[in-house]
Amino acid sequence: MVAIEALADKFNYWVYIVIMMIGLYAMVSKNNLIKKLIGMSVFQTAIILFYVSIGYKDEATIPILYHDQVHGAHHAEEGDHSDEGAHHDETHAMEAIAKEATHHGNDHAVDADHAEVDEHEADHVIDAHVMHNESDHAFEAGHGGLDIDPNQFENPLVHVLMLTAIVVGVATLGVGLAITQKLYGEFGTIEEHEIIEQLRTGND
Amino acid sequence: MTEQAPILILLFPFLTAIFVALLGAKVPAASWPLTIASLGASICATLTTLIQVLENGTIRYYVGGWAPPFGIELRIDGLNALVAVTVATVAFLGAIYSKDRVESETENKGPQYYALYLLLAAGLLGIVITGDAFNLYVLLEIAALTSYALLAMGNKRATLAAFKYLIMGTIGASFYLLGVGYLYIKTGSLNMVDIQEQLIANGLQDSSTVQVAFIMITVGLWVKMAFFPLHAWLPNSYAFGPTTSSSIMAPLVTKVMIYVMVRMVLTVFGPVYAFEVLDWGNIVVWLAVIAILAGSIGALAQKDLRKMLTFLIIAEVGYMVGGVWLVDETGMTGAIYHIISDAFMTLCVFLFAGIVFAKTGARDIYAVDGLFKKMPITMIGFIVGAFSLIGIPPTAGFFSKWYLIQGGINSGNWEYVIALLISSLVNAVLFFRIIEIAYFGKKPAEGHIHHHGDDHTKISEAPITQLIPLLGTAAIILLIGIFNKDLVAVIQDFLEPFNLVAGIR
Amino acid sequence: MIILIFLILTAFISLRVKDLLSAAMIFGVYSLLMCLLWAGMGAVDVAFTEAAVGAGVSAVFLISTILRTSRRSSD
Amino acid sequence: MNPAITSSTPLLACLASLAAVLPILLLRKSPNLRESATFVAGFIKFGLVVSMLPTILGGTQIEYTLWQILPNLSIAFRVDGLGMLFGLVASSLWILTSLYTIGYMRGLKEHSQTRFVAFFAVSLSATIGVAFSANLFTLYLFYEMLSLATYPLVTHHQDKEARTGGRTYLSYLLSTSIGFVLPAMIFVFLKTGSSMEFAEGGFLAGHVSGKEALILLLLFTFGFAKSGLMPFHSWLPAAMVAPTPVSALLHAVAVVKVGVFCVIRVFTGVFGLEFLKTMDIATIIAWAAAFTIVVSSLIALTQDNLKRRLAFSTIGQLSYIILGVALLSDRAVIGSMAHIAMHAVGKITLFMCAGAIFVASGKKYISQMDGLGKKMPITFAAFTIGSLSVIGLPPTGGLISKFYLVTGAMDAGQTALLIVFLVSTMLNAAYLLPIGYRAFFPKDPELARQPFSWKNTEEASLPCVLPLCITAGLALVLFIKPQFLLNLAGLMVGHGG
Amino acid sequence: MENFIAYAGVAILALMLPIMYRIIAGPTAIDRIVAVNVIGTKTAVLLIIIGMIFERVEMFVDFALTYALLNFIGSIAAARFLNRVNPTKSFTAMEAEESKE
Amino acid sequence: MYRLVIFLLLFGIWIIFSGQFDYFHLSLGLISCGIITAISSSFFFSNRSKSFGTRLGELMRLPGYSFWLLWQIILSNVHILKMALTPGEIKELDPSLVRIKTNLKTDFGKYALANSITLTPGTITIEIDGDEMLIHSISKHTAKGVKDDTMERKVARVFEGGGQ
Amino acid sequence: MIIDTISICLICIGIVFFIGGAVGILRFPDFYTRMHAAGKGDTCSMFLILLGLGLYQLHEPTLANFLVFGKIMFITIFIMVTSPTSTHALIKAGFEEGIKMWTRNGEKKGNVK
Amino acid sequence: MKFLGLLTVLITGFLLIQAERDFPDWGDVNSPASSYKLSQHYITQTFAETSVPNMVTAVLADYRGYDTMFETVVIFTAGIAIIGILRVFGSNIKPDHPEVVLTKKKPDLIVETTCRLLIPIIQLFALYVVAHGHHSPGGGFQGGVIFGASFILLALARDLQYAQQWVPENRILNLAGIGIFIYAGFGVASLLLGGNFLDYGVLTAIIPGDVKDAHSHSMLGVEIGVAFTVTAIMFSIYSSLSSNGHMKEGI
Repeated sequence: MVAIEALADKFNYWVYIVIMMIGLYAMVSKNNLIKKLIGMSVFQTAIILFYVSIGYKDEATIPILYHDQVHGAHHAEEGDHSDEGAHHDETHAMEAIAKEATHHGNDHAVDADHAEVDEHEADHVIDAHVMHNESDHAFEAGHGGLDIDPNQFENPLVHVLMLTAIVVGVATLGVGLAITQKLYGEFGTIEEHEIIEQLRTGND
Repeated sequence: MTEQAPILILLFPFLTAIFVALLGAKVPAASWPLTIASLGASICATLTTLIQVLENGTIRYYVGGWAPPFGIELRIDGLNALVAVTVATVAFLGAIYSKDRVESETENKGPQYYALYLLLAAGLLGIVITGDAFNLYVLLEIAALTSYALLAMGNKRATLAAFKYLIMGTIGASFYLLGVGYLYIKTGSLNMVDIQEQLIANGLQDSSTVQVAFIMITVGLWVKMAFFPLHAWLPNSYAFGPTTSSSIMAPLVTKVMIYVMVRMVLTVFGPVYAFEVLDWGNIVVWLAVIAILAGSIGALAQKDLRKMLTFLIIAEVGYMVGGVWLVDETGMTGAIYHIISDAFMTLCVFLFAGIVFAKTGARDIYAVDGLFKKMPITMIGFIVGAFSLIGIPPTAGFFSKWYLIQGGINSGNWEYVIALLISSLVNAVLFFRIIEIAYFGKKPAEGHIHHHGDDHTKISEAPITQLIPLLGTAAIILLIGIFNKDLVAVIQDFLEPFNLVAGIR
Repeated sequence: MIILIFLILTAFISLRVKDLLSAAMIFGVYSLLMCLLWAGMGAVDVAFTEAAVGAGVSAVFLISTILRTSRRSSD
Repeated sequence: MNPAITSSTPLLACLASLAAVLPILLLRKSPNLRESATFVAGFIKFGLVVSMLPTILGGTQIEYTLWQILPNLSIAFRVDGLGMLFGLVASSLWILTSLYTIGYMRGLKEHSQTRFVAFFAVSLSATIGVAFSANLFTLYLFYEMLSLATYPLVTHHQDKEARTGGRTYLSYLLSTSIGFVLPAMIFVFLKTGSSMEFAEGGFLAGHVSGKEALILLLLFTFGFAKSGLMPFHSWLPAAMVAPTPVSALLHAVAVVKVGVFCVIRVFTGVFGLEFLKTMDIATIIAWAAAFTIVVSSLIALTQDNLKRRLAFSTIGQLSYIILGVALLSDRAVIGSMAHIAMHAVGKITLFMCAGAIFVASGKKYISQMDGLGKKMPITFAAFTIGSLSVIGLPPTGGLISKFYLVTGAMDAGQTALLIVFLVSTMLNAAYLLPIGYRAFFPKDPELARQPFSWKNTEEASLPCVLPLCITAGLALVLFIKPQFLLNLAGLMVGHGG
Repeated sequence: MENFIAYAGVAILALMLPIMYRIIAGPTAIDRIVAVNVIGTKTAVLLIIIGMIFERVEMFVDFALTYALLNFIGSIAAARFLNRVNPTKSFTAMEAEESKE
Repeated sequence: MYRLVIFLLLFGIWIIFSGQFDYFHLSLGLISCGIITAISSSFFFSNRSKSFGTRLGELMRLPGYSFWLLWQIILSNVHILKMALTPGEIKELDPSLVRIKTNLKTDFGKYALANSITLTPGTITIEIDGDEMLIHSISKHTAKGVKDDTMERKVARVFEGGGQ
Repeated sequence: MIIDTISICLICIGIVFFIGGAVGILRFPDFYTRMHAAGKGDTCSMFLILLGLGLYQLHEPTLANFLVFGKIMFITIFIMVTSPTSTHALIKAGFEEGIKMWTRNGEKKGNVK
Repeated sequence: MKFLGLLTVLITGFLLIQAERDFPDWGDVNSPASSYKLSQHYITQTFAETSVPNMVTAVLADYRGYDTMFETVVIFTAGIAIIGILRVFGSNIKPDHPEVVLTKKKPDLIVETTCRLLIPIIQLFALYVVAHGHHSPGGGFQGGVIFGASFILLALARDLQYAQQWVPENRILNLAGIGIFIYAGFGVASLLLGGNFLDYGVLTAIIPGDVKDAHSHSMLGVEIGVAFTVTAIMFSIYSSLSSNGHMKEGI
């Protein structure tokens, strides 16, 4: 039972390992060059999956600020009275959350029962969604910053890293394919063992 | 502008590369001067940086103005500064050599070649100066992609080898990435120094994740540097790629990877963790011993000049990996010093191989037949490189071996010392075989029939653009040999805070 | 969970089929599922990129190469 | 510690011949100018060496540090008695050899003379460097330099034989120096942490355990394979392919003497005789040397090729020197050092004679030399004097050194080794004397009957003959006036001989 | 309602199973391509459903659109591929021959 | 003139995409639409001889056709559903190839017809070759349906200015 | 509420059609007939589901939601245009490749040219 | 080889699974990666510092802009590399390997018409993705790929020559280079204005608005640069690969 729980807890990690091993095996032992490249892509995506899994947080949303958070800030900067401003700008997303919260909670929806509109007196006043299950990590609410609970959003850093990794992956794939084509032009085959055979019997 | 020198190191080649790629389509002739100019500027920048480092200590350059854990920093201490100077210089010399060869060896793709060349240099320089673990990965991939392409421009064996390299290189880089991910999951940081601080602060010494991260990173880098059992991609690719490509890649790519390994061990994981907590130094030293012996034996078996040299690279990698894992300050000094000296040594012999190939069109070691008569200056350059690889004073190679052996004795790794000596002897055999052929000719005449003047083969001295880098390299080998004390002082200054002396193990 | 199992499945099949064209297309499905998974985990940008790259461009690249080389694979 | 002054003279003495390389290369078009450059350099060098002699004899050493190349370790020169002795021998004989070279090379119309002369000069630099080096590291540096610089000389003919010979030569020398000396040196460096400065009484005492000392001693002694100690001797006969001036220099002066010189340095400067006595490990070396002496003499007996016979003789003689040092008694050590000079003079005479014979008559084998003495009386007279010196018979300098060696062996109480000395002397006589004898008194009655007349002589050219006369003369002079040599040697063991 | 959408998503996902079977078994390459195409369009739908669940549909719509677009390009490319290769040497023909033997 | 229309059309699409109405984004939109109009406007409306009146007419008639088409699509799906869920052997399944001739002149008309045929019950266009269309039909019934020219007339009315 | 109901209905119908398509893809005898199931079932079900989802967005009739609805509709139109095209392209490719066609009266060659 | 591969894979897998037990739970908000100041700073401060709501874009183009510049370079490198490997210049066209038999390309009315209808819209959409990277997912890279895909679609629908009329080869490379120059230009501009490389804050001198706006607008500029490069290179790679380097006819 414990084992199953452990499995379920970290299923993503398990899967990433399995996929990665499939890819690795293909890279190492497939004969066909294109198969190797596909294996390589699989391998790289598995690593990306791993990274993305790191960034996941329960009950957090995508790392893009809510529309009203943004607008609230703008208003505050412009010096409007934030109470009105906030209400005025409350757009759909906010309401949807609030409304949803009155229904039964959904696993994935942001739990925003206690979303409340705070008013801060400082020169940058912002709408803040403070979660009721506020974590014990002190989050920074520096000057000029929004009061954003870090647990509300997912970790953007890993996403950034993985964007880069994907790009690198496709670049590598492209170069690999080009090399494959060149090899085919010279050997007439894309099976590695046949190429090696040709080289060995060799008219090089 | 001097405070901006760190970024300029890499901006020069990098921006020029793109410029060359664009301009090349219209004015191919402009590519080479631009390349040379930018690499020269890059050398100036590296030297400026080095001087600054020597004066003021570690430079921390915040790219984008964001303080380290948030932004990316370029962190330059004595180690990187030295390696950066080496990389820039080697690239510069290699570029000079390329001039006459590129057109004929790459099917008129000069501009593309130079663009890739500069990008490779930029990538390697970037790897050297960065202080961010992930940024390193990106630059690693730039360097790797350019290498694949530079090699694949060669003949069909090289193309196949380039493919193998692509697969292996991707595995290596991905392992590295995975290792960084494992570190990130435990520390939440990507900045090298910050990672170490977090590792210590959170007491992650026993964490299996960190252990696996360490294994992954090390193994990944081993693949990239062609450490013995993982070396399969190297010999053919360097031996059959265009000589211009292999004369920059052979010296630089593996060495920079070793630099990265040193950096990971020292700065990211910390020597205490790498050597004390994970006590597998001995295994690695044994692996290094096997690598050295295997490389040497492999080299003995080769008839192809450049292929022989590639096996030597494998042996040299063994030297350095072993040197790092000796867990001894002198050994580490030797390994780092060897990074620098080996870069130039390898460059020297590969340039020689390139010149011989250019002149004779033959690949095997008998191509050097009688070259002492025909190309005496070239041979002088080669002899310096060869002596250095053998380890004859006062060339740089002797001193690196000096420190390595000292480290080996200090730490009691006699097997390593013996392997090193055997390898030196094998090098001696290999190079004297070549020198012999160059001196005596392929079929030595019986008795006293003397060579008078040049034979029927019309081989004369190499053109000046090929001689300058060769002799320049030879001079540098001698210089860093003679002035090794100053170099070592910089390295030891760098190593001092890591406190390797104070009896780890 | 279903997606994850699908993922393993597609990865496996795309490396098993002997027709490279099929392999390329199935690889497309694989990266599509991957992208779905990431979208589900909230990594929108990553998923977006993967959608653009994995499904579209890299499949097209693979097909281009297969066109210029051979479509059969021995394993 | 002896008083010391700092002066750059040792460096200049070392560089004098190296500096000659450039003019030699530049003047390659006109042989006469080239040769004169060599001579100028040779005399400058000799002059420089001699100029230091009074200082040294006065008990003062001359020091000069060129460049600190490693932390705690520098390339430094120091001239002491032993170095002075060796330097004198080497630099003086270089002049003679140069002269001889002219005669030999031009006589045979050898090719690539410029290269030859240039590398000759480099070798001499290295030799003097070895002689004057102040520490183990500098010693090693010049040792390697010498190995490499002599390679083109050994393989000068560039034919198949030269190739094999050169291969053997270099592989022995390099492999032993890299394989044995280098690690030993690094180990010493690590153990002492010092600059490895040679010191009277050694610097190793108290730093190493007995076992380590033994290993080190073996590594050093066999590592300096130039000393020709068995089993690392076979490079020497192999190197006989070289032109004779090279063999002469190689076997008499530069290379082999560098080997034994290094061994002496190690014994006296690194370990220190006292330390070795307490450790009681030198006996192994002594027995190895004794073995070498006997075996090489026996081999020499069987050789027909003159140069090969001389080569094996050299191996044996070198082992005298090593044996003498390994005996560890003061007199024996002095004898060893003196033997460097004595043997050098004697052996170079022999080799020059061999070369002169080859130049004049083209004969290489002893069996062909019957009655040759009548055609080349001067040469063979010199040969005989050289033989006497090598054997150690009066009226030659060889007697002096042998006397010291034998008495040293008595001091050390090594009766068995004493017997080795005596037996080997007999053997020496057995393989050297018959040559001269047969030349003058051929077995073949027909040859014997030919009357001697100065008109019939077919001596080699003057540059060939003159040097060997001078060396033969030197051998005689040294019998009469050995004192300053012994003084120099005595400086090393603490009392003026 | 939210739950309903989630269930709808699960249902669509589950219905991919038979299509997946076609991908695995699909006798010819083109069968597989068709199945891939179908999965592609369904993914676009699923993406919007995920957006709904996250309450951030506006963020996911672009994404679905991209998906549909590139999926289209993929299948066109495959179709063009099949058009270009010589029918007599095509894989299907060879495969059929092989299966006969 | 056409360019302006295209520009406006694109800008409309941009507005739908964007959803941001501040000046900054609107100006970005204007620039983007300008770029696209500049480089790719020739892809739209290949036949530029038509007057705007006709175009407008086409636009007016399009919704009607679309709804009809939608209905047809749903019918076709019901058809597929019925067939797919028939237990046992599928009786109705009787594929055949049908070749028909169209009287449509314009390429776009043919295109619209072909796509409509593909979307409607049981038929898929395989090839258009001049006037002829090769159609794959899944059952007898649909094969018959394809031969009758209701759809063709509707298409013609929309895209080729009313009737044959 | 009404909008919710309508959208639920639409989604359900869409899923049912999708089931049809899926089963069709599974059961139909040859490539051409499967293409029918795929092309049509797919398009229609997607259309309906997206319509449902779009309508659900509209239960708060704000401008932003209208735009989202517009976008979803745009996707729908997009797929409605591309789907028959790709169906056509694929079936043509299959036809030209010479895939055999299943008929009631036994098999016959697909490529009738 | 197979066995060796399997062994490697198993060992690696075993290692990774070993470490996996030590991981924080999936989705745990208290895991180091989530609770460390790094990611928290990005989440809480991004908007205040750069006024970009999409944190990913902000981190991508600003905090880690250096990375992204090289990411663009990676793409550029791949493009140049593929040209270097495959491209055949001049008239010496290497024929395909004899086993590759390709039929002449036939135009297809339906596909062509659809593509004509779609391409401008796709391009517009691509630009939209680039322009709105600040507010919704997307940005230079994704937009660039989509834009490139539109050209690929054109080449697929007609043929490669036709697409090359729109984007000739040399112009592609120029476009790619210009993209990187735009990106690096922002960096160099900030160098010249006295800041560090890619320090957009100092660009207030030439970009209207306050520091935040400078960041935000520079990011847009940078994204445009990325989009240029990616567009060009994606199409370039496609044309090289599908025509075996002679750029005559593709798929």
